Amino acid sequence: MIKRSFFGFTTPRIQYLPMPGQVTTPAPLKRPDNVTLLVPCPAGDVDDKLVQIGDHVKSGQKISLTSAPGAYGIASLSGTLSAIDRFPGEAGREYTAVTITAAEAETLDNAFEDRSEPTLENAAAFLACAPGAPSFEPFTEPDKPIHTIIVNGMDQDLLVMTAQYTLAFRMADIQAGIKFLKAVTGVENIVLATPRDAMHGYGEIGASVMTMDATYPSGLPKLIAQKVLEKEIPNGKSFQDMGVCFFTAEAVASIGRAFSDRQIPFEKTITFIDKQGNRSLISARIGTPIADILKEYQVSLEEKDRIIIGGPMTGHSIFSTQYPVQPFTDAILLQDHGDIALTSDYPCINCGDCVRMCPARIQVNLLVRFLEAGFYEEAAEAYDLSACLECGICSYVCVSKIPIFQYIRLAKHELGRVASEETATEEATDE
Amino acid sequence: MNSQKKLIVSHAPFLHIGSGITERNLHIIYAALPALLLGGLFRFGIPAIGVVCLSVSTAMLWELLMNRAMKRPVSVGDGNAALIGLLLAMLLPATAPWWLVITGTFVAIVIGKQIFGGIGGNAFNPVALSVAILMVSWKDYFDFNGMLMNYDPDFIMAYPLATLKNFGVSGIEQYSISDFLLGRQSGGIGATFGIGLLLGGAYLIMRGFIRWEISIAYLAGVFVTALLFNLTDPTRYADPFFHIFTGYTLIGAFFLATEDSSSPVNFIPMLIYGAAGGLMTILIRNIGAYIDGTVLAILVINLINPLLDKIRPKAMGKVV
Amino acid sequence: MGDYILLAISCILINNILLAQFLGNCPFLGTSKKMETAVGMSMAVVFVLVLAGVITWMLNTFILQKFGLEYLRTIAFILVIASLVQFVEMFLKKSIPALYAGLGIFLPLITTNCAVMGACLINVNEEYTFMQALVASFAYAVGFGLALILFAGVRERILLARVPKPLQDTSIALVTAGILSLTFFAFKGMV
Amino acid sequence: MREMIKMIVVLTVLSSFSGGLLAAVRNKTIDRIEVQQLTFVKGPAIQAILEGASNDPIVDRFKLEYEGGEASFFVGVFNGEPAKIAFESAGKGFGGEIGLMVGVDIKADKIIGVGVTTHSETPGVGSKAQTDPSFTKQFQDMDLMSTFQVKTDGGQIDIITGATITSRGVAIGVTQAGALYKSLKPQIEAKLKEFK
Amino acid sequence: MAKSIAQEFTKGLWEEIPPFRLVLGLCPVLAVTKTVENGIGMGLATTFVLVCSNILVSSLRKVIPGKVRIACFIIIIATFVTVVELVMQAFTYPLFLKLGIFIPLIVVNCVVLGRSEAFAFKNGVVRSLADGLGIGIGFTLALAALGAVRELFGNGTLTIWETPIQIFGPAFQPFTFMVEAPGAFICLGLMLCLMNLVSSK
Ligand SMILES: Cc1cc2nc3c(=O)[nH]c(=O)nc-3n(C[C@H](O)[C@H](O)[C@H](O)COP(=O)(O)O)c2cc1C
Ligand SMILES: Cc1cc2nc3c(=O)[nH]c(=O)nc-3n(C[C@H](O)[C@H](O)[C@H](O)COP(=O)(O)O)c2cc1C
Ligand SMILES: Cc1cc2nc3c(=O)[nH]c(=O)nc-3n(C[C@H](O)[C@H](O)[C@H](O)COP(=O)(O)O)c2cc1C
Ligand SMILES: Cc1cc2nc3c(=O)[nH]c(=O)nc-3n(C[C@H](O)[C@H](O)[C@H](O)CO)c2cc1C
Ligand code: SF4
Ligand code: SF4
Ligand code: SF4
Ligand code: SF4
Ligand code: FES
Repeated sequence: MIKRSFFGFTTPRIQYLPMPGQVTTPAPLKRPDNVTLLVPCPAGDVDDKLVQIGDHVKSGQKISLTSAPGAYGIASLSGTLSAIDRFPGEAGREYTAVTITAAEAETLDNAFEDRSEPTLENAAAFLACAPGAPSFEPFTEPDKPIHTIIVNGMDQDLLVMTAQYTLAFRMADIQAGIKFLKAVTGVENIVLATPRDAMHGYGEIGASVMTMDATYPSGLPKLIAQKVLEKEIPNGKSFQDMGVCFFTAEAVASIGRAFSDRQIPFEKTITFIDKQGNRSLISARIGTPIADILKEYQVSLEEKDRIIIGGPMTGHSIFSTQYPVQPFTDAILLQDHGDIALTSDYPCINCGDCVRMCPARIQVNLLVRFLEAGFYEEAAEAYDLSACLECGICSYVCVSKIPIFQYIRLAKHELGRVASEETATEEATDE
Repeated sequence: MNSQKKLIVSHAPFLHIGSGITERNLHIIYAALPALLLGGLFRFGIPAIGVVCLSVSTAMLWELLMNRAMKRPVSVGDGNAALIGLLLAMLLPATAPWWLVITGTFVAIVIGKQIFGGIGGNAFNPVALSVAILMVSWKDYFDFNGMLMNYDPDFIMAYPLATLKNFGVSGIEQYSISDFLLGRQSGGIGATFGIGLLLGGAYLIMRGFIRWEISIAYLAGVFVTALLFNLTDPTRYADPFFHIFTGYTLIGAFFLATEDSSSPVNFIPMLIYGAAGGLMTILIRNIGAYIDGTVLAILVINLINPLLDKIRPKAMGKVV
Repeated sequence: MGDYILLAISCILINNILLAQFLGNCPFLGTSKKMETAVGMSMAVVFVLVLAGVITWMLNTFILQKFGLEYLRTIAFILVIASLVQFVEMFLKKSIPALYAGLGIFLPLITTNCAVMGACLINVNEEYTFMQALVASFAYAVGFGLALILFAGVRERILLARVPKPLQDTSIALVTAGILSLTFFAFKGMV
Repeated sequence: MREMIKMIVVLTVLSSFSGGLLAAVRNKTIDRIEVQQLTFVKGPAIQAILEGASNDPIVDRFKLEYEGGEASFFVGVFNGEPAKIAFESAGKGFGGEIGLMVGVDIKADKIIGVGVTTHSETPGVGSKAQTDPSFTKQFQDMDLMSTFQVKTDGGQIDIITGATITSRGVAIGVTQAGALYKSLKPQIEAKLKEFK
Repeated sequence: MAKSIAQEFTKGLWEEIPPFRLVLGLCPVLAVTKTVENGIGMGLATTFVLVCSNILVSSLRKVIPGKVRIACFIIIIATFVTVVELVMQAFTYPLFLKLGIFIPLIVVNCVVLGRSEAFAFKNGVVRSLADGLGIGIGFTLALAALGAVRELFGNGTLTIWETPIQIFGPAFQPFTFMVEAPGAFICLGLMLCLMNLVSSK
């Protein structure tokens, strides 16, 4: 990728790569033998009156695991429920994995047809697992009203082109989506954030267009929100607190498609990057095991290779090829064991490269010393841990190859855990 | 969820820009070579080669011994010990006796670097620290006039700064800046060849291995302070160019003040840091007790570095 | 005036009470781990040292010397300093509680601080005039504060470095103090 | 109240004990301390100046009062005669007072030697007045009654490089010694007669 | 809890040896250890004050009211310090000159005040004597050791009593840094490290 240039006195600019010209439509993957839906609720809570192994489901059918409003998945395959398992997700989150084994024939569910009035209730009840994972939760908090919706046409990470594709080829869906979003949420101020070089006539789309720099990390939501709001978001404030809310371009396109076709979409557009760095777009059913994609593309994995969900700067690597495609899986990146960037045990030598590059103006050289020593509170108080955008640039440039980004995520995670424990004990003592 | 092949699970980012500590140290060593080879070894001959070899080898040896003693991974291979040994040798006279060199590398590696936790932990530049300690103990070796007996060159071999200190400005009229630039002066093994040091410095700045703000601010500090002194009394205080091209000024600006771990990384602190170093250097030379103030001046700015670090830009979204 | 400035510079930088005269090392090492305590201690020392320097000078000149009691100097000085600190503590507690909150815990430490007693003895040994004693006391205290604050800055850095186990804390602090003291050699000969 | 009284009593008793002990020790040591001070502070200079004396000049000393002070004179016996004396003077130097010991031959009023006893001059610069004999040697065999000035001030004394103020201080100190000597000469001679 | 008298004595020689274990009384340690002789002299003077004040404080501990105990300690200590001052002036004047103001400063040496407060005020006379003697001798040993290292490298000699003994021969150019102020700090720091190493084994 971008290696250090010969002339080192200027800071390197990390550019988002534009989509190659020959890409037009994502290649559809053949129908999988089984899919696994990850539903955000602990496996212990599953209500077996609602769902049981052996149940038959149709494609597009809503599978509720409990009576709670969010605990559902949308079947992306017609067949039989063959397993309901605990699934430990990232950052300690608990999921339930619902596996569907394919039946011979593909039948479509029509429950959504009756509920396809564009209302907030319908959208929240059926679309949360659509490709792009639109979330309608922010609109349910009356004391923190949303006044601006940002449609994110920027890919979150380098090499990814899912959003670029959506902008370039699914503009009609986006346009419809924007129309339905207004109806669903009642918010009139909608901003579409696009890369600078994607600036060609969109015509009247019902949203204002904001062009972003094509330099990483300008596509991170916080930077987009700041540009839209024309001010910095104070640390500790959420987007919700600031009255903004994000939808990815693909999520908006899904909303548009769902309400116009009266059918919930379940084909996810994925940027697939192979070990040689060739990028292609695929369209796969949500829940498809990654193994199926590898098989179709005839990828052979070696010992110690890496599969990364998301892009190279912010993605998560996974330990199993059975991991399914999720509604927010924009990219799958394969990395050869030979290309893996090693981290090291060296201390920070204070070269300052990270400080020069950090978009959040954090003194990373000092911060990292506190994180290494495990002084998370000091790091947060004195060295602006909370300002971090989690872009990963500091780790990317670090001369000592310190896993700074990992330290940062760990520290935030720990601080969050401590804080929630504290509130829990406080509540307990209050009662 | 079993998999046949063992995949690597690690953390983002999954790319790296490709820089590294070993590479960095090697490039600094390359940058030092013109001044060392053409200015030092060529001019001062076999004894200088001896000092350099002894210094580099013993520095690496101390590093290895300390790695072993502290039961840490062996870090000799990263080149930092070699670099420290090399820079130390460049500041020593060619006539330095073997025990002076060994004591010097001991102080630099063990006291200056390893007991602070190795690379990156030192709050003071190990080379400057070592030379300062040697200078306090064995002053005579650092007025470089002890070398007079061993060489018979076609230029003036008396150490310019010592001449300035002892005889004032009238004593230094015999010297010319072009001689200094060509390395036709007395001084540390690698500190005499002005053009070589400028080339090395330019290389380091261009490649981004040092932060140019520090070097430039340091040289500007030297220049302005020397000029002010010179303007108040030209018969007592030498002109700024003399100060820039003699003694340790250039090697200090490019190779000592810029040492990573003991210098600031933000723009304004770097300027203050460099300028304060230049100011102290000239103060010591003009009104202080020592002949050349560079190494002590660098220790002084190392000392204020933690305070300078408190001057920093407001982080994004910081609430005050 | 110029003489006083030279005296002050010399007492702050060249004859720095901590780094060159070796006085007040226990609080130097004890209160330098954190910048906050270092600043608190520095202020407390400035406060007490100036008062003590002036009072002991007067005690020495107007009483001890007059009556040929110089041999009682040690006992007289320590009693004066101890009562002074008590008095200052009480006074601050009553009238400037905000300042007391900041300096309070440092005041008792100062009673048994060589820097205060030492500076008073130096004033007398050097046979300073009243003004000289005043300037020198203040300058010594400023020098103490300067060294302490610089030291605290460096120590906060070192705290996070991978210092080997047996060297941690006091041991590495002493080595650092040595380098600090070497650094002050830079000012030699400037006055 | 009882406690208060007890506190006062204890403190008073302790203080009196302390005062008593110290006074006793002080009385026992006072003479020895003076001898020790003379021996170690001024002794080296006196010994150097009165070298070859057959007595111990520190033991054979006397004091004379003059306007505004008191001075000690150390007697050196040569060939059975108390022919030479050494006494103190002082000049203002760079770092403070420079204590001087001036030796004089009574008969000729000639300086036999000058030595620096105490000083706080810069080491390596002004301190040469004490450590480098070639400076103080200049005074030897000069007439003590004359005025001494450094060459910078138009006088006869070569300065120590870089230490004009120190040199000037010594010259003034020696000049003052001459003045003192002049004013006390009669008494000195009387004392020396007694000494025999 | 109950230590024998001998243990009270020996604890000062290693377990609680100042200034290594109790990081107190650093100023004289750093200032006067240019030679072994200075170190021993300072150590003995401190020991004298320590022993005398310990004895007096412990014998008066029932009489001294708690409120004014610090004042009483200070009077007692200051008295003995003055005694040492006078005696040293009378008998070992050159040493007194070298130790300078650090003799009167024994009065603020926390080791001394600390022992009065922490030990003598709570223990009997014999125990306090053993404690004072042990701590004092430990302190003397530490000062002598530091003095020896600094003098050996910094001057190439060892001075036990008045005349320096040449160790390295005349060709040796001494490492004078060691007898300068910074050398004192660094040397003490490294000795402390050594001490930590030994006792962690
Ligand atoms: C505080 C103090 C320190 C002393 N230090 C030493 C010492 O370092 N070495 C020594 O041999 N004697 C030392 N002594 C012992 C006395 O100096 C001894 O009694 C004295 O030297 C004998 O007196 P004279 O030699 O002047 O006749 C010390 C005594 C005191 C009170
Ligand atoms: C740890 C250690 C340190 C030494 N330090 C010195 C030293 O500082 N100076 C010295 O002259 N010799 C030192 N020596 C070496 C021996 O004393 C040597 O026999 C002596 O110096 C003779 O050397 P020369 O004849 O070349 O002077 C040291 C030896 C060891 C083992
Ligand atoms: C580790 C070590 C350190 C030494 N340090 C010194 C020193 O600091 N000063 C010195 O004069 N000799 C030192 N030497 C002493 C040399 O062995 C020897 O005395 C010196 O080379 C004599 O040579 P010269 O007469 O040419 O000075 C040291 C020796 C060793 C082994
Ligand atoms: C110009 C320059 C000069 C350096 N000088 C020193 C030095 O004097 N001492 C030292 O320990 N490291 C020195 N370093 C090494 C530096 O602090 C750091 O350890 C390495 O860059 C790590 O790769 C220097 C580095 C640079 C860029
Ligand atoms: S990256 Fe951090 S937050 Fe994410 S799973 Fe790992 S430790 Fe948890
Ligand atoms: S990940 Fe690193 S570079 Fe990015 S904002 Fe956070 S600290 Fe700065
Ligand atoms: S890039 Fe790495 S080594 Fe350089 S200052 Fe940042 S954390 Fe330290
Ligand atoms: S109480 Fe004060 S003088 Fe005593 S050791 Fe502690 S800081 Fe030092
Ligand atoms: S001995 Fe503790 S401050 Fe001096």
